[in-house]
Amino acid sequence: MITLGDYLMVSGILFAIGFAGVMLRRNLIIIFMSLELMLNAANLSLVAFSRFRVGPTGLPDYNAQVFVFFIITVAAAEVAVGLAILVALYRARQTTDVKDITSLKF
Amino acid sequence: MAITVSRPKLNWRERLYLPAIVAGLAITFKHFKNLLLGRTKVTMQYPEQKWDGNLPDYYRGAPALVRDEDGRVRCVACQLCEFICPPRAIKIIPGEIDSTDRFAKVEKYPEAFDIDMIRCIFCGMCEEVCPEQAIFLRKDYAITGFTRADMVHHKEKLLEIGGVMHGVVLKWNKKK
Amino acid sequence: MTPESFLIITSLLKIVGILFIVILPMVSYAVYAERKVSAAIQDRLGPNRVGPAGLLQPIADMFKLLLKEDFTPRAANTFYYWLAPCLAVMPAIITIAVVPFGSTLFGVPMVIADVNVGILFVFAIASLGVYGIVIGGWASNSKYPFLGGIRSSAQMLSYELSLGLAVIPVFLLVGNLRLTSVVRYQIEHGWFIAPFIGDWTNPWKWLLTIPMIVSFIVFTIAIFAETNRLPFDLPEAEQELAGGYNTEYSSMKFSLYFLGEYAAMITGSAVIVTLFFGGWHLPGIPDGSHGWIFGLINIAVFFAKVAIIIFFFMWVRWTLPRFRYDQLMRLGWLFFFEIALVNIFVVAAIVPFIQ
Amino acid sequence: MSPFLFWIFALLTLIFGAAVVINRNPVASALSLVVSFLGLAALFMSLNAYFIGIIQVLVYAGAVMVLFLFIIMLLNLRAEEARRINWLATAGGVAVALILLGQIFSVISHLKFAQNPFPPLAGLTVDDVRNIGAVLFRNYNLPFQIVGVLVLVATVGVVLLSKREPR
Repeated sequence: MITLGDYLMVSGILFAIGFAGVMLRRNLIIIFMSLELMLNAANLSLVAFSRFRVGPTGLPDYNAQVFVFFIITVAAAEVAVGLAILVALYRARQTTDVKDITSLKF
Repeated sequence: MAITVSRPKLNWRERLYLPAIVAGLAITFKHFKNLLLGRTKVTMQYPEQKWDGNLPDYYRGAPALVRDEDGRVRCVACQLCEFICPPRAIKIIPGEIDSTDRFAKVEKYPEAFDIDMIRCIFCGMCEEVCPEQAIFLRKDYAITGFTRADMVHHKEKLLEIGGVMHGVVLKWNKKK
Repeated sequence: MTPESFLIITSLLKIVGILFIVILPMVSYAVYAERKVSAAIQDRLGPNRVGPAGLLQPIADMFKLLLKEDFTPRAANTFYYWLAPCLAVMPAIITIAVVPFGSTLFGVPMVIADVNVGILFVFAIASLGVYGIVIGGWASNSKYPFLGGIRSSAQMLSYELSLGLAVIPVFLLVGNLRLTSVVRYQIEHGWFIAPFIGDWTNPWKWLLTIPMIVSFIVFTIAIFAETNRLPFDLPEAEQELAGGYNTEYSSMKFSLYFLGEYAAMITGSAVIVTLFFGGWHLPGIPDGSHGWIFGLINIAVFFAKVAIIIFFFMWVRWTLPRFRYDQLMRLGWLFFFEIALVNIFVVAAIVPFIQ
Repeated sequence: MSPFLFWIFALLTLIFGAAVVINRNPVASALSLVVSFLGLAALFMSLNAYFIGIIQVLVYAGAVMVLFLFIIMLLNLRAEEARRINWLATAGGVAVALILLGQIFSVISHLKFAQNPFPPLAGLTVDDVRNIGAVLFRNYNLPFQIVGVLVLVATVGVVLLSKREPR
């Protein structure tokens, strides 16, 4: 029997993987992907909770799913802006390594 | 000097492009329909239909050696064709004619006469240059073989294609 | 037999039947039809050597491709080089799962999975089709395939917008995203390409026809772009990119790309038929609940309609020249995107008067 | 949803999620992320959230990751050269991630209600597209419009950012 706890565990491990990616990798684009992984781990928890809180009408709690919808929308916008910044940065510096981008001004 | 091409100004109907696209579709559909109805003349269906009957007399096909009315090989192995041949497809080994022979006066005949049909370009130079009118370009054009050796026409093959040529100059028969 | 096992067995039968009896032969004969149609348009006869009228040509082609040398360039990234052709075929075939290809046969609905996110499923899976091309172009490690891959990723992203927006008018009228409900709505209210049929006196239905046709045109053109068919086949432009993303591919891997393109075309046509041409419905023919013979006729009607749309695809391919890349982008972003948006508002304004 | 399928998709998500972090080649990372997202979408569908699951595929796998791949290929990012790994920093990073994981685990294992099975739904199939739409447009109308403005702002921002400066 799969319980809410199992889903939360998967979500937690996924979040930790994303967190490790942000901590360990120096390539900006990989860091960015790890951020997406963390966002999606949060989404999994939200959907699992939504399915767990079934109301008196026998329907899941759609507030959480609407929240996930917002997260996905905003994440898509974030990716577009983030990648545009990355391209601008690459044009200026020819690198995507965070170690080479330490100054605030260039 | 750079030439500036002035582009035509399009009106709104042309700028919409849709009428032009529909007109193009109509043209292609007309062709499609006509072919289905059998109104279009299509190209000849080669292996079933052939040019054979319709080939003009000046057609330059595979070169061939001819015999005269007496059955003598007209070639006297002068090797002019071998020298003129642009792709060097012809190879002749001349041989003496025995003095007891009826045509001993001719002196030479081709012991071997090979034309490599892989190299031959059907230019007709050999026919032009031949002083004896012994080599002619015939109407064969489908020459095939599985090996390179198959594609070399030997003397027997060339004579077989050529056959007997009547009514040309017969200078060797009159004498002797 | 329990309902669950009955469901599983009928689903498997439907998957096997639709895939191996209809889609795959249709794909190989679409290639044959393409050659015949192009030949007819160019006043030629096309393949006519293998079998009567060349009907066995696809089989000969298959043997030829199977027996060709399967060449992998040394500089290629081998794993992704092998993976990419599979990725190119899969999405196109998976998409057919949600399309209703018939009414019912012996009481079993003729759709593999009637999910409530039907059209979103189609878009989601179709958008995965770009990976096969992008990865193939990248893994070949060669200039022209790489350019083809880059082009295709930008092109697919751009045209997915107008693809998604163009069908919203249809679902404004239907009220949910199930493709079976789209077909049912069209049976009751007339096909979306001509909603006035059967309701001749209603002026609003006549008014609705204009935005529906605009919607159909935008959707069809976006499908052309998504399946890399000719006016938009820039990822594989032979003349500029030497074959584009599949330049380095040979043998069965190349033919997988080739089949993937045609499978995508068939599923795209199936979606067009379902959304705008009434799916399996033909006026005057009852559905499968009146006898199994009508169920079979419904399926035949559906695939006949698909075949007509595929002919249209080929017809356009052999008529129009290829776009330039900047023209393609301008057309997608500055033209179809806006038309589809305005179209949604127009239909939304008409909808209250229809119901 | 059978436990078998759940574990298959959960493992798919986690293994390919880890592959995103481990892979040196950015293209391989991006493709691993696509597979991870597909597994995640399957998990969403196992929770009867079909709309969210399909949106996940449509937006993330279909659009966002294609954008990632496009940028990686456009910038021609190669696999990082194997530079000397700073073992101390790596160990530190892994340790911090493990500590976080431990904390999450301990919290979840202390949740008593998390061990209960999922309550049954009203029917086998719930039209969740319609229900989400109703909740979204009735209860969250203003946030929805604000998100719309946000996306517009992001679009304008991206156009400005990616414009080359005139020289």
